[in-house]
Amino acid sequence: MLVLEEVSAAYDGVQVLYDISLRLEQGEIVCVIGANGAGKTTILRTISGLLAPIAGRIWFENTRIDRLPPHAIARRGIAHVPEGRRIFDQLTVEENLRMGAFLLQDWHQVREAFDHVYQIFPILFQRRGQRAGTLSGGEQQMLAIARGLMSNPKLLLLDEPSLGLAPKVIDMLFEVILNLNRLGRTILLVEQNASRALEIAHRAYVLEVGRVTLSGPARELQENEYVRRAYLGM
Amino acid sequence: MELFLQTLVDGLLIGGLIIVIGVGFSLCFGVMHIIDFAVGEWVMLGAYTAFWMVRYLGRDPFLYLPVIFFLYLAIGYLIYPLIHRAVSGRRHNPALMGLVFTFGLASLIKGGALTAWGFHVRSVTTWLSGESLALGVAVVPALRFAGFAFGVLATVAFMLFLKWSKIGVAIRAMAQDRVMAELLGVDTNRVSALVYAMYTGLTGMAGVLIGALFSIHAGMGLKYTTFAFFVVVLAGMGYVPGVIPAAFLLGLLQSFVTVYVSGRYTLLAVFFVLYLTLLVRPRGLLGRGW
Amino acid sequence: MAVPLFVSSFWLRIATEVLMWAGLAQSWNIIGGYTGYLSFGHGAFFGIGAYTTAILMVHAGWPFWPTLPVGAVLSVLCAATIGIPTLRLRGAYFAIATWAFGEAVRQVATVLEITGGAFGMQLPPFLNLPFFYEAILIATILTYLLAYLLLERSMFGYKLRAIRENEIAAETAGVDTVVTKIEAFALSAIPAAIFGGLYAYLITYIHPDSVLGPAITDLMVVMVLFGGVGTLWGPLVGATAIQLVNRLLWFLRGESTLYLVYAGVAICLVVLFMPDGLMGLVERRRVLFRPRENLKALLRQFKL
Amino acid sequence: TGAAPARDFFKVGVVTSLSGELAFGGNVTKRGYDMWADTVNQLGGIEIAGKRYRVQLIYADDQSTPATAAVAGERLITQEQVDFILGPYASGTTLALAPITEKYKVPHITGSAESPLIWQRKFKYTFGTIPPVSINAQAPIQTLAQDVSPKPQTIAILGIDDPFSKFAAEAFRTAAQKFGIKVVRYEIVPEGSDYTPAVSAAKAQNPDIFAIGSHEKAAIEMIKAAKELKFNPKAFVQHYGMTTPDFRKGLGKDAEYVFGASVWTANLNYKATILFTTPKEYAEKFKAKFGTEPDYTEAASTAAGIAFQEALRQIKATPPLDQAEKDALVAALEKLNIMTFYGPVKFATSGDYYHSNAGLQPIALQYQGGKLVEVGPGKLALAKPRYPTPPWDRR
Amino acid sequence: MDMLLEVENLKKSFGGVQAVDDLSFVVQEGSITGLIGPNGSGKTTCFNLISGLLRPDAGSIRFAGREITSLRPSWIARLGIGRSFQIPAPFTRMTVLENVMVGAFSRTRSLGEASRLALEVLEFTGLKEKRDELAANLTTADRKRLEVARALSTGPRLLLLDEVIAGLNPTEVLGAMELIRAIRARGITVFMVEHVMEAVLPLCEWVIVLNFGRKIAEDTPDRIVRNPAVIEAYLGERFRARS
Ligand SMILES: Nc1ncnc2c1ncn2[C@@H]1O[C@H](COP(=O)(O)OP(=O)(O)OP(=O)(O)O)[C@@H](O)[C@H]1O
Ligand SMILES: Nc1ncnc2c1ncn2[C@@H]1O[C@H](COP(=O)(O)OP(=O)(O)OP(=O)(O)O)[C@@H](O)[C@H]1O
Ligand SMILES: [Mg+2]
Ligand SMILES: [Mg+2]
Repeated sequence: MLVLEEVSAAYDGVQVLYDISLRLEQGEIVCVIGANGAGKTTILRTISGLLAPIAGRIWFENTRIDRLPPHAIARRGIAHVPEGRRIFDQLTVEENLRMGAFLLQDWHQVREAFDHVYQIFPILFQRRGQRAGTLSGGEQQMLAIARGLMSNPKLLLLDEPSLGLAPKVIDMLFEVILNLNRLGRTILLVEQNASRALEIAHRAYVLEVGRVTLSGPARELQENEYVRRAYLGM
Repeated sequence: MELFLQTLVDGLLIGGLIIVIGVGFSLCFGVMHIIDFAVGEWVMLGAYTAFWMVRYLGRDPFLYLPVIFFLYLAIGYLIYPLIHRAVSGRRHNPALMGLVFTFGLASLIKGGALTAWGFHVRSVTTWLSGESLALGVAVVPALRFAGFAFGVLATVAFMLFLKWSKIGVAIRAMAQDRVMAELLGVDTNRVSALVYAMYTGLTGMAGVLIGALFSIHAGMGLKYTTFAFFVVVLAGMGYVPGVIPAAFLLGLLQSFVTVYVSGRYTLLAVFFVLYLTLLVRPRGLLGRGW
Repeated sequence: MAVPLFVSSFWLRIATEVLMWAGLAQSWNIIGGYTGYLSFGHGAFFGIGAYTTAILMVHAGWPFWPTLPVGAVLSVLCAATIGIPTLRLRGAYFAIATWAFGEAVRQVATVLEITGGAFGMQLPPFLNLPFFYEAILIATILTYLLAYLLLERSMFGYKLRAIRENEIAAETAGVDTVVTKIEAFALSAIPAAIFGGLYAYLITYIHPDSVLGPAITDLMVVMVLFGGVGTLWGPLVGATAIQLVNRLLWFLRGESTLYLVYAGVAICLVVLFMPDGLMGLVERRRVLFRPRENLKALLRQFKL
Repeated sequence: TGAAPARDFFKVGVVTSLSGELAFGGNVTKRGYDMWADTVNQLGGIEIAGKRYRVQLIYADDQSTPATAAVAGERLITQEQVDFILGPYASGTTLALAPITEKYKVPHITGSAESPLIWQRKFKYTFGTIPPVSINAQAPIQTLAQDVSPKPQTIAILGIDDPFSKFAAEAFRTAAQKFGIKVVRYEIVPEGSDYTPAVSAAKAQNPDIFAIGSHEKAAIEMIKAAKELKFNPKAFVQHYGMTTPDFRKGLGKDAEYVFGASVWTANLNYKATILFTTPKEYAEKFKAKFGTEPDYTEAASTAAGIAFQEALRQIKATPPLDQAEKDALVAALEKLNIMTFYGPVKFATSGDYYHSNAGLQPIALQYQGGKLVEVGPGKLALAKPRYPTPPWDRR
Repeated sequence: MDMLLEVENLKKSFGGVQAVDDLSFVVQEGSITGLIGPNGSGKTTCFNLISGLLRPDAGSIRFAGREITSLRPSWIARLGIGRSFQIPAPFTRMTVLENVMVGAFSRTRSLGEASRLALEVLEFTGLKEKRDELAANLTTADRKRLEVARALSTGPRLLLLDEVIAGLNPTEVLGAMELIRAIRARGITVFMVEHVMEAVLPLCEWVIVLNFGRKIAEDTPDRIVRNPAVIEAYLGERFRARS
């Protein structure tokens, strides 16, 4: 479904990704783990078009999408829930969600999407008229994910969704991710919380200083001695 | 008392017209952080366009309001990519580069108008010119009232559009986080161009009314640039609803200072209030600007 | 220093003008270029200088020279007054505030009695062109010397550039950014005022539109942009090029209000395609000829 | 400056605004100067002691700024070595040029600048053919005070803050005081402001006369505002502004009944001998050449050339002029007293208006039936002033 | 040891978000103290309050016994608090040396002296070789070094380091730890925000833990990693298993 071929990326001439190759099949949860600053976020930014790769190709459903502007990539069915929530805090919860459904043309579809996310996150329904900036951190994270779901994307890119959330909320969050996947969503998950991520993922990549150093089924990586030491703290 | 009321009415009526300029300008600033030095020149161009259309096609200038709106909408849409280039890319101070660019644009438009149309003073007459309504003891010039009504209606329509339409929500979202809006599928460049185009369209239309009310000449823009600046600072930069009280304040300030102090001190009073605002409430009267 | 005697007084006048604009452009460059805060009302300081000289000479009977420092001091005070509220804010506020200040000063000059209001003022004529040439030459040299010593060769210049690059970081590195910016703004007002005084005495007639009109600021901005923002020689290059072209076009006639169009197009093009001005082109060449750095950058880029 | 090379024609420098804000007016003076030079040259040139010398006009644009006017003067005098200079349209540029002509001792006549400030400085080498606005703006007030009944009792004056308009407003006030009309409001407002509040304030005083000291643009806006406010004084008074075509076009039928002033119209019956015999002849030739009717500025500019021509003839100077001849030319101009199609030209040699044309009589005008008609003062009237002005809806 | 920095009942909110909530702690002179906590728990905000970039809503900050609450950042810098930025903010169009000289000017007015001081700091931070590079051309690791160098150039008594280790590879991390120890050896107190526990635990003598803007614990590193509240809020269950 999504294929990265030897992708390299740089900020202001400083290279941070080196020849990243990565692939995602329909219906998979794939997670990328790695240290702070390894370049996980950068991978997602390159996929969603926020950063043009300096080399390499990206394919989504057999069409090349590197070089496309982000909105065009979003139009093809990739939703990026970025690091740090980035909700529109002056807008109400409902308006935030409507922005999520920006690409939907049909009024019925929008209604359905609303019903769907309110069903997943009932708390958002209660808060629908509230200015998003006044939500608690956890609620904001849920809103950010819900907003990403509104466009009914084929592929969901999640960047550290558990960041700053209370453990209870994190548990629920991973539950939601699993559920989404069961409903057929393909998910690329970037997480600091490697152990939790590996638990729900099918496959995983380990990123170190901009390079993929290990990859394979999540189960195998969980057993891998190096991974256990470096990322799972065992 | 009669004079007081008349002054009040004069001030409010002019304020209503200034709103139109302020709203587009403020939005343009709020969403794209572009301060358009050419705002007055768009007013001037709108006025001239109405003049030439009346000259060659006859009929009432008000008939051409929609035509002029779409004409300047198109022009703004076409110009925006240049502005975008000026404010993006690897420039040292993108926001200020935009300021300088529109500064150049203003000079270009003004010089072009002077060269093409000379220093003649033109005026257009509408079916409302010279008519007036009585409001108690005060006289309400019909044309001014039409301008006022237009200003208020255009602004209300515009605010409703921002509040309820899909693009409107996208515009407000973009004002907060452009990148996120882009990730959600908003073609931010196109929407920016659209915002800029709406601003030029609205301002061009305001120009028609202003041209009908006053006279039309190439140098008329400067004053409206002053007004637009004053209004956005007072409103709080980029805070669109603040434009309404700010514009009325400006209108009233003008009429009261002219009548009760002296017309010579009107602009000075405006500048003084601007300075005071920057000094004590830099984020606008309502403290909502950025 | 000596006036080239063989030069006709016409050309001497042109040279005087070019020098004056070079100095004025540099004065704008101090705040707009080195500090990164665009002053769109810089012409006001020029006008304040011009009016101070005129008022003191006409109404108080002062001799010429002592009027110049008075104008400079007044301009510095005005700069501080404008700078204190606005230099705390974002650059856009400063741009608007200075613009409003420029317009306000023009209004004041039009309203007051002492400035002759809309009638303007006539100064005692002293039509000794070589005198003005020398005076303006000295003033310009001093302006550039000041810029060189203060901005390129002292702590102050480093602080200004740090502010331009990243104000918050500058602040935490111990630069009192507000004070430094106000100092820079006040400093930039001094040459402008001095040239204003010299100009008033040279032309002998001043009017709010002629010494406080927006055209003065416009020209300063265009010259600096064209030459190269925030460089020592940019303003000189820009002012010379533009003033000479302007006079040449004038000399060859065929000119009309199109000069506004030219200025506008020039600004737009420079912003779009040559944001570093003429000096930028020179710089870029120099960079091209730094083989070692370029090679290193290339190697890094291709991770060889 | 050294001696100019020998030539058989006069080099005449012209400094005026061909670009910049005053380009419109600058071109008006240019037409007047061209009219003079072309007519003279058609006749073979200026006749001096039996020989004819052609004139060559050399233009230098002052870009509507004083600084450029000074450079322009410098260029014409030192580079082109002109014999004398015809001056700019506006007072500001004239005030920057005059010190230059003074320095090089070159005679200079302006056919347009009319600010009293120019004459206060008493420049020896500078002359002007138009009387200062302070004198001639009084004409309509005088007419209203003396030639209509019942005599208006009160006046409100609204002036614009530029030298020309402010002097006009002051002239209205002086005249009103002189003729016993009470000034109930006197206000100067800046150019380009919204005039409605100021007009409202004037209306609140309910004056008989509403006088507007301004160029045509502001006059149009103020009269429009008056109409909208249903302000209906017995007379609207303006001065030069109302004589321009823009004024007429801008106001349409609302221009009707407005009073104004001028120093020259094509209907006057002056009899002259030099170049043109009557105002009518001038107007016809002018129209044939430029396709428009001449106004007083064009006439005055042509008259400036005629003044030089006459003075040169009197002193019998031939080109190129040396310094002695230039000084003699100035002396001759000071003594000049001639009748032209433009009226008498005689430069004052004392008083507040030193070297301005003291020979002319200002005329009061009024729009009647879409035409400008001479209505006073006194014997100068070719028609009766229409007074009072009827209400707006009955015009 | 003396208390170099004392923070009392500090509060700061942004709109609805209470970023720092009634926070009190002290930093001992001569120590290396760590500030940790989940993302968004208010660590950077806390640094911004101390260095004067933000004004607290309430509370007080004392430095070396002197009240510094709400002083201008440049004053605070000159009083002896240097700081680095989480996202490096070099003066991009100036050289490395010039970047550091800007800070050195708060110690001297002379150009020569400033450049001598700056060179010394560059030598110390290992950037001397790159002194003539434009800051824009530095790599991430060098940018972080430059952050530290610039913060040191003002001659601080207290250095606030905001995630200078994050983003470095393992060898670079060791180098950075070396540098931080050397800084302390010069008598400069270090107060650092860091997520990289591999660096925080060996370096710091004392660790303060924030969550939702509140202090939930402070202790020595070996006890912090066993603190249930910290594990719950920040380190996670897995960390307990490891230690
Ligand atoms: N906008 C930027 N400009 C310059 N450098 C950047 C930028 N964003 C990230 N970097 C650098 O790129 C490298 C990779 O960053 P990235 O954000 O992809 O890491 P990450 O793996 O997502 O880390 P984290 O776990 O902290 O989110 C880091 O060294 C970072 O400093
Ligand atoms: N300028 C600001 N305006 C609004 N909210 C802010 C601002 N700065 C910080 N915040 C909010 O305050 C909270 C604390 O942020 P802070 O940057 O201090 O976190 P942190 O502990 O440094 O996190 P990290 O480890 O991710 O750097 C966050 O919720 C953040 O969104
Ligand atoms: Mg990341
Ligand atoms: Mg932080």
